[in-house]
Amino acid sequence: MMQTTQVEVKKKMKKDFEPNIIGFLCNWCSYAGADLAGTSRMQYPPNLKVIRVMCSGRINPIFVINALQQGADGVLIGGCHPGDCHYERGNYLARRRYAILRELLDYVGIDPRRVRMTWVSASEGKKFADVVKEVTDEIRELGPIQQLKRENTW
Amino acid sequence: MVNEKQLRDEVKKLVSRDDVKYVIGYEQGTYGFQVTPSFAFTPEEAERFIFSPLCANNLSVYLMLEEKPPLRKGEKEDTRKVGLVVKGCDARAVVQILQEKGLKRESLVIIGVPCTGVIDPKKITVKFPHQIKPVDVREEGNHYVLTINGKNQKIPKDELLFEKCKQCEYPTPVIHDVLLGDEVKSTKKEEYKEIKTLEKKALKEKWEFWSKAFDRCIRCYACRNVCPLCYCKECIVDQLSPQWIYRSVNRSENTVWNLIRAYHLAGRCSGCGECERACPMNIPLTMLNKKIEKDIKELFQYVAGVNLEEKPLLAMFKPNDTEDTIL
Amino acid sequence: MKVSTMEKYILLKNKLPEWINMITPTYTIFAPVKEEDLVFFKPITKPSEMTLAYSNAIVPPKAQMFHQTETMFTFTQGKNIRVNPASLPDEKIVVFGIRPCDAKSLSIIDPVFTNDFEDPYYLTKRKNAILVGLSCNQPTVNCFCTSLNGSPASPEHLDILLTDIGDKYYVELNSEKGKQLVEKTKKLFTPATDADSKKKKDVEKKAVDAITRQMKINNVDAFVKKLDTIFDAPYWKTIAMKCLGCGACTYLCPTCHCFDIQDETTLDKGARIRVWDSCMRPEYTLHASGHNPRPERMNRVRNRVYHKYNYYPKNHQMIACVGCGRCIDNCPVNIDIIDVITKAGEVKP
Amino acid sequence: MKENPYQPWLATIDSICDEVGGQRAIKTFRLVFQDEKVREKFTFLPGQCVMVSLFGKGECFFAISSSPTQKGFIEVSVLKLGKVTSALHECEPGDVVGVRGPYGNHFDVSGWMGKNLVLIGGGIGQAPLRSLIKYVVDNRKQYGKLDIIYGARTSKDLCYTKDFAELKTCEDTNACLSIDVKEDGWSDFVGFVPDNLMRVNPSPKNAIAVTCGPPIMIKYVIQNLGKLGFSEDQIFTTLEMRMKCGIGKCGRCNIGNLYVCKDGPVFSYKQLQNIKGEQ
Amino acid sequence: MKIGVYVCECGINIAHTVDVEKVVEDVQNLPNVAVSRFYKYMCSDPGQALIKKDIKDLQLDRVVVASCSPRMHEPTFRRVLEETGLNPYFFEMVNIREQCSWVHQEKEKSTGKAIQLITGAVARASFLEPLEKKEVSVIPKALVIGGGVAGIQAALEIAEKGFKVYLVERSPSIGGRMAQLDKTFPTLDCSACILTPKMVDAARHPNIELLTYSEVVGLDGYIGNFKVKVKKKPRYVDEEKCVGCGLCAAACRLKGRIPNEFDLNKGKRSAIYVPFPQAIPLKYTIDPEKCITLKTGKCGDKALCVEACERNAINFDQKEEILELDVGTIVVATGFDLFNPMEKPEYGYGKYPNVITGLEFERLISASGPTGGHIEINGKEPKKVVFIQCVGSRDKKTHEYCSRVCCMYTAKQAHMVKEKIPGADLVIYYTDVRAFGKGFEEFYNRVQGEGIVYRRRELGDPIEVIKNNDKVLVKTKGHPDIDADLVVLATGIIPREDSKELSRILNINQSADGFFLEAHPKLRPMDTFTDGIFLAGCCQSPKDIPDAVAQASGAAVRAAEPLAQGKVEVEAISAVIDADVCGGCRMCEDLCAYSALEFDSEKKVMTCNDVMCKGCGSCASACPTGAITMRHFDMQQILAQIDGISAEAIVQ
Ligand SMILES: Cc1cc2nc3c(=O)[nH]c(=O)nc-3n(C[C@H](O)[C@H](O)[C@H](O)COP(=O)(O)OP(=O)(O)OC[C@H]3O[C@@H](n4cnc5c(N)ncnc54)[C@H](O)[C@@H]3O)c2cc1C
Ligand SMILES: Cc1cc2nc3c(=O)[nH]c(=O)nc-3n(C[C@H](O)[C@H](O)[C@H](O)COP(=O)(O)OP(=O)(O)OC[C@H]3O[C@@H](n4cnc5c(N)ncnc54)[C@H](O)[C@@H]3O)c2cc1C
Ligand code: SF4
Ligand code: SF4
Ligand code: SF4
Ligand code: SF4
Ligand code: SF4
Ligand code: SF4
Repeated sequence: MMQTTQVEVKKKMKKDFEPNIIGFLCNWCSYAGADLAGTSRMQYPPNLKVIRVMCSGRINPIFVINALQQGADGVLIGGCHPGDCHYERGNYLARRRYAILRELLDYVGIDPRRVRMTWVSASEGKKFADVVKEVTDEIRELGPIQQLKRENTW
Repeated sequence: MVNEKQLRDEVKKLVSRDDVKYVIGYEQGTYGFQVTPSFAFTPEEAERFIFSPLCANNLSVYLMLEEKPPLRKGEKEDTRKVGLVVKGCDARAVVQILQEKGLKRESLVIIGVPCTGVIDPKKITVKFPHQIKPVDVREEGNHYVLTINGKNQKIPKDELLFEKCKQCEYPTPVIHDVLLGDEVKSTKKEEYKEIKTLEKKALKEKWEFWSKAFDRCIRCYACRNVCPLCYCKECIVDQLSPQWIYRSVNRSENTVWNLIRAYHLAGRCSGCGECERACPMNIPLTMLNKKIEKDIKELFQYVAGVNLEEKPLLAMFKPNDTEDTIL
Repeated sequence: MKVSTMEKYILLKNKLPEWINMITPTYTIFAPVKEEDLVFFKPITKPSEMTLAYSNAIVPPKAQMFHQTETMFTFTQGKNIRVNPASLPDEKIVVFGIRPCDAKSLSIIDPVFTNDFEDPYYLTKRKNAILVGLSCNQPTVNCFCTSLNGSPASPEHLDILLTDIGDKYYVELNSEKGKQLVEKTKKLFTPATDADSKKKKDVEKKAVDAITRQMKINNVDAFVKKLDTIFDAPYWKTIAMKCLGCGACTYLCPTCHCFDIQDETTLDKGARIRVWDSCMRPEYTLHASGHNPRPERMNRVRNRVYHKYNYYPKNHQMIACVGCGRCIDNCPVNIDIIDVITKAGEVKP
Repeated sequence: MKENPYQPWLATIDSICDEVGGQRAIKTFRLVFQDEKVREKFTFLPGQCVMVSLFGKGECFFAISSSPTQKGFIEVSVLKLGKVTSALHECEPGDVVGVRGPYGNHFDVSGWMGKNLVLIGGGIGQAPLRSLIKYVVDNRKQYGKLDIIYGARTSKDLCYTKDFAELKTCEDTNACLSIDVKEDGWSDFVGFVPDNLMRVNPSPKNAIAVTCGPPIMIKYVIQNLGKLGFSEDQIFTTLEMRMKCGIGKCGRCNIGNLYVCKDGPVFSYKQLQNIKGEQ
Repeated sequence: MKIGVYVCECGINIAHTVDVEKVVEDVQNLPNVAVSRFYKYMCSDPGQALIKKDIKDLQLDRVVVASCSPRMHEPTFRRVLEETGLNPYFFEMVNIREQCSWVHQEKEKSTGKAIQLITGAVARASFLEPLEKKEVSVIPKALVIGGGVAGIQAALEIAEKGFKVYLVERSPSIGGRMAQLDKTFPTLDCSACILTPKMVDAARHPNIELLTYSEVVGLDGYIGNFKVKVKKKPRYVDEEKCVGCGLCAAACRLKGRIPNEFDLNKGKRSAIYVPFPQAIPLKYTIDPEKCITLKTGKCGDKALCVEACERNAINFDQKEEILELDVGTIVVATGFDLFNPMEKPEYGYGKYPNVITGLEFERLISASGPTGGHIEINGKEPKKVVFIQCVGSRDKKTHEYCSRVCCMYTAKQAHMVKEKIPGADLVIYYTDVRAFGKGFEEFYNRVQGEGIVYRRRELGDPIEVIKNNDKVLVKTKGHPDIDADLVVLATGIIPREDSKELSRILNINQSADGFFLEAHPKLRPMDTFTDGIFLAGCCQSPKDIPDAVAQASGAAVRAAEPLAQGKVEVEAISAVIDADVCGGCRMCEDLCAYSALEFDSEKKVMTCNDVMCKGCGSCASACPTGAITMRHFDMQQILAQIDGISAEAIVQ
């Protein structure tokens, strides 16, 4: 079992590695921004898979870590721009949590570029597409995550 | 250091009061350099109290550990105060608990000990691995004087001190009802040298360092139980649905456990170092805690456990908090 | 399985690496390895990796038979539920350098895993393991095996016992398994002389003398019975006041064998695993209804002591403590079993 | 090596009976082993338990609530409480679970032959008694008088109403139900189970009393049995403790030196009085 | 558990980049999936019918639809479930159009992504819990805080709609700032003439209960069921008996010796007083700070007012009262304060009597003011008058925003001076003249045509006023100095001093400038973040009277809506706290923007009021023990979704 995973990892290491990225987007701004990118037919890589939450404040750092454990190579957190939170302050709280989490991940040796945060408003379809492109490229560059992934060796 | 007679007298006075349930302090341990927590309900029991450079435990952990069995019909809640002997770092834990409103200020009587540093039990046992008989340890200037088998030995303080004590910024309890002895002023500044060195290393090296440490973790959770601020009724790792972290002991889960523990103490950890002291597997937990302590100081100008009025770090924000890495 | 007359040999110290190299291809060798000032039993590939100058491993070698995490079996979830038995390892192992007390602990927990229902995970590993012990020449501060009829140089629960008697090891073969292991590598061993035997006795005596901390109870059996009379003594409360319920004592105790069983899953498959558990935790006995038969720390502290010194002797005629001192070393608040038992002996019924 | 005692056999939920609704719902599941051989091999006696698995959720210990005289299936009645039991309540017929067992001791059905039986139950505690009742009814001649006393808070909380409807029509069986508070249309006793026991007033002569239910009920029932003249060794009960392995290894279900999973769950009151340990 | 998965082709919108057939085939094998189908237009009637049929025939427990954005059709499909008797929250939607087929071109990859997303949704779906839409009943009464023109307007409008209104005013009379004004720009109608009838209407309206000389000191509850604590200060005059004859004031020993705040301390009053003659209610009030009896217990040999009052209305034993009101909605109309020009010492305000503020000037020219409308300074009629605009406004050091009314009231005041002292020399220092309102530009032009000199001063250019005998010298950059008899400072509008305190009591927010914060600057300008509390007038931002009144009318409509409905629906997605798990660490307590969390000090656990909770989830992710579960977004559901999306089995 252990071996097969390693083989898999090696296989993934190849150029054609397609990172699995989880995006947590808030319902009001960034999810709407992503929808706008869609209605405007802006193209971006398909690696990001979105999980919709009501507010970026809902994103418990455990979600992020758990995503890395369960097989995400990267995580993107999207919220409303500061001051625009539908719930007034959820994004501000998320921003603090994110700052600490990112530092901590870096500190234990997990590339912090795997966990990103962005502000995308409902009108920023273009920005959303750009951010996804940027993040996907970066994580593709970093290769598959080796550290936190659950081996599930059973 | 503290005049033990004064300490005992103070405790005796307290336990004789009707509104005080008991006082928590230290007494001589069962062997070598051990000191053990002690609960004095009566003046006689207060006689056992000591304070020496070996008193490393942070007794404030007992504040939230007190078991309150459900009241029987007609029974009234015991609202008597609990007395507690605290050093500088311990007091910060108390402040933090009070700040989180875990306890009411009036439910405590705090006996503050201006602290000149305590001895790291790991360091001293390495020096005297076979010491069985309890040892008297005194502080004399920059040295500790140990009386072993009637003979005195002088050891430079630096060799025995806890690392945390060398950089302690709050040696005098920030909160107290009684202060035993004169205030100790600190000119030290936490420089986070070790942290900064590690921060600068390559990701790979950092991961190697930590994964080796976390691999040792047996998930006994001693670090959690000894921590005065880990007082959740049901820790996430004990919950079944959802399983936040799997119970399997392996690198992935261990890492997550250690990260989450540290994260849950962000802006709360008092820096007492008990977690690391309790960890049987010598995992450098302080290096995780201090990292967060440093970050929040730099990013949010936040210091835990010094201000009773402060709001929890992660429950508030400033509109101009850092945006550095946000896309 | 025990051999009636023990065979005794001498292995020169400088031959030890050779011996280990010789058995390495056939066995996975677990030996004491130092990491961060702590000693762990870890698989080694070269003799140089191990440290024999040690007192006690931090995690007892029970972990080699009773893994902290064990997959019991796997299953597929969803439409087609299937159960796939976990493959039980047939790997042969040698636990090298295990202390007599730790070896005894395995004999103590054996009945738990054999009783009524045989525990395949423990037993396969136990059966496949050869215990090559190393006498304890330098007991730690908190060693007190002699209080419990143990000895730092007893071959009793071992397949082979080595005793460092200067430039050579005095080798005692205590079982068929042990004999077989030596048999194949016979050329490294020479028969022991009476002088060697005497030397071993001296070493043993020196080690026994070095153990100064003792439980001050006159008669162990009487003490076991006495516990029945002080179950409700307020004494337990005074100890429990200090206890943090951290569980370090139980996790590291070589005779603690409690475990928890949980399911871990991903989308369509999963595993039932078992992990060490600790009776010092409130969740340990908490019922789904919220009722907890051992709600207070006092109940749990007392249960730990009673389990070892009363219940276990009642069920298996053995005290479930070998006097390794780990729980004393690692308790952050100095709850000291030697002291606890000694004082319990003084409690009036 | 023998069979792995931790590995369950697969069983299919054949049917589900809703006993009680609401927050603390109870359902009875009829389980049929998938493997024919297991179906034959699996024998048990009233009072014994099984470990039921829901793969991915975990395992739970339940008393078998059907009788050994009913062949081809076993039944367990489950009170919805925590993770596994809640998930079980979501199951539908046809779903697959794991079962291992039978575990624990049992009511001494052969030793009690010829005796009068007083069975006093409350709530989900009725599950093991149901097995016993059915067993006794199916071997009716071998036992003396049969008094069944069972109660719940309201009529909606009573389990096994179908069984009781049948039992009421049995001639030589005295089934006495009770509810705690008065309700319209309730013709049986109103009051607590221990009071109902006093009202029924069974004779201790040549009798065995078995009581299962919430601890507080057991406490008063035993008191009252004492008042009625039952001696300690005439009274039996079943105990509950948190379980993991069910086979005396994982450690947690001990009461003193006894393990509920293998030395229990059936204990005589006399036995209980002699153990030092938390119950 | 039986889950039905429905994949929409959306014509070719989805089908052209996502291989729907393959998707349906693959997800068929996922745990718990009982059926998976695709269809051309899932949202169409036949599409919906398809789902309904399956729910009935196959007894589905959960439904997953993969189509467009949930922001579009989630309600549609929820309704489908509802109509089939399934809880609408047993539905999960996957967005494979906006966030998949429209943004990717490679069919294989889009198909793969669609499968991953659906797998996540399926994994999540099995953990979905039923939710109930919650409704709370509404107490059909409203509270209006602040009796300025905005408050009066709001109160009248709500009252007109048939609901009881409590109008709480802090001062002894309603009327607010507008009552202090003389004429109003741009139409120059007399402020009192248009305001007084409204004040009378408010006082007379059967549905309005005036609570003057009162303050709101506490608020509990939530929309529909607010519990308000109002402190009614003692007037020491029985309102029932007092007819406002004023005999008492005339008799008072301190008559004419106490500066009158209403006149900005320019006029004088007695210790027993009404702020102005048209005060509503016209009831006298004793100033406790000044009254000799109240301060010393004795006023000469007898209290003259008591003596004078024929109706025995005076009662020194009156005590403060706390009233508890139950209301459904609240309008906040507490108005504004004026910038204190002492903060800018260069203007010489406070130092020289020749320098006054705009509002002081209003009193000065008011016929009911201290001088009876006669403009005089140091007893003389000023000949040279200088107006300075933007005092305290548009100034980075004080207040960055524009106060919106100063340009116009300065123009108005200049015009009034011209009217009253035709020969006067008038200079206005301005930075920009903002004449944006209806009729403003015309008015400004008219004033300019009256020979009033407008001098431009760059934003930030210093201006200094220094003494020059009994006149003052106004010095600025780029213009000659002016020797003025009178300088009028157009001081800006600032948030009331007690805004912070009030925002705390009401749990509403302040924006960075200190005014109360609206829920949305454009779309919900009268709402606050707290449901059921609305804003009107200058408490939200500087405004002129028409704007204040317009907003008040709007707020009245918003506030009356729930009252008319009789019930309000509140968010079903909310936080729930497990009391068995909550350790009472109170990490979450202050973080909720809606104060939905309250500590139960008895049980030592946090509680969440799910009527107030908006379901953001910020608290749930702060709670270290996970005691807080977010309905519909709980931990289990999200972890399962991550698991599903990332499951090895699916990732090719
Ligand atoms: C001898 C015996 C007979 C029982 N018979 C029945 C019965 O017939 N019907 C019935 O509804 N219940 C019975 N129970 C109780 C039943 O086992 C628990 O209610 C059930 O295990 C709760 O599991 P959970 O996963 O829902 O709860 P959780 O709180 O999620 O519990 C987690 C785990 O703890 C263990 N556990 C928790 N509480 C108990 C407990 N009280 N007993 C045993 N294990 C527990 C289980 O391993 C469980 O999986 C019996 C218990 C015992 C000991
Ligand atoms: C010098 C000057 C001249 C102006 N001239 C004109 C003009 O010509 N034309 C024009 O359209 N606009 C003019 N304005 C603007 C006009 O005054 C305002 O638009 C208007 O008064 C706003 O009314 P309001 O009800 O919002 O506030 P306010 O009039 O301030 O009323 C608020 C009321 O609330 C009360 N209150 C405050 N806090 C509390 C509390 N906590 N509890 C209870 N009650 C409370 C106050 O006592 C007050 O009665 C002028 C403003 C100034 C400063
Ligand atoms: S105390 Fe050490 S070994 Fe135990 S859980 Fe904490 S970090 Fe792991
Ligand atoms: S985390 Fe460690 S250092 Fe911080 S308060 Fe807890 S025990 Fe002390
Ligand atoms: S109880 Fe303590 S001394 Fe005894 S075997 Fe266990 S760890 Fe060793
Ligand atoms: S190690 Fe000490 S504190 Fe921890 S559970 Fe054991 S006895 Fe208690
Ligand atoms: S979910 Fe948001 S609105 Fe609801 S209680 Fe928590 S923080 Fe407040
Ligand atoms: S954060 Fe969690 S544990 Fe703490 S008070 Fe709030 S709900 Fe309770």
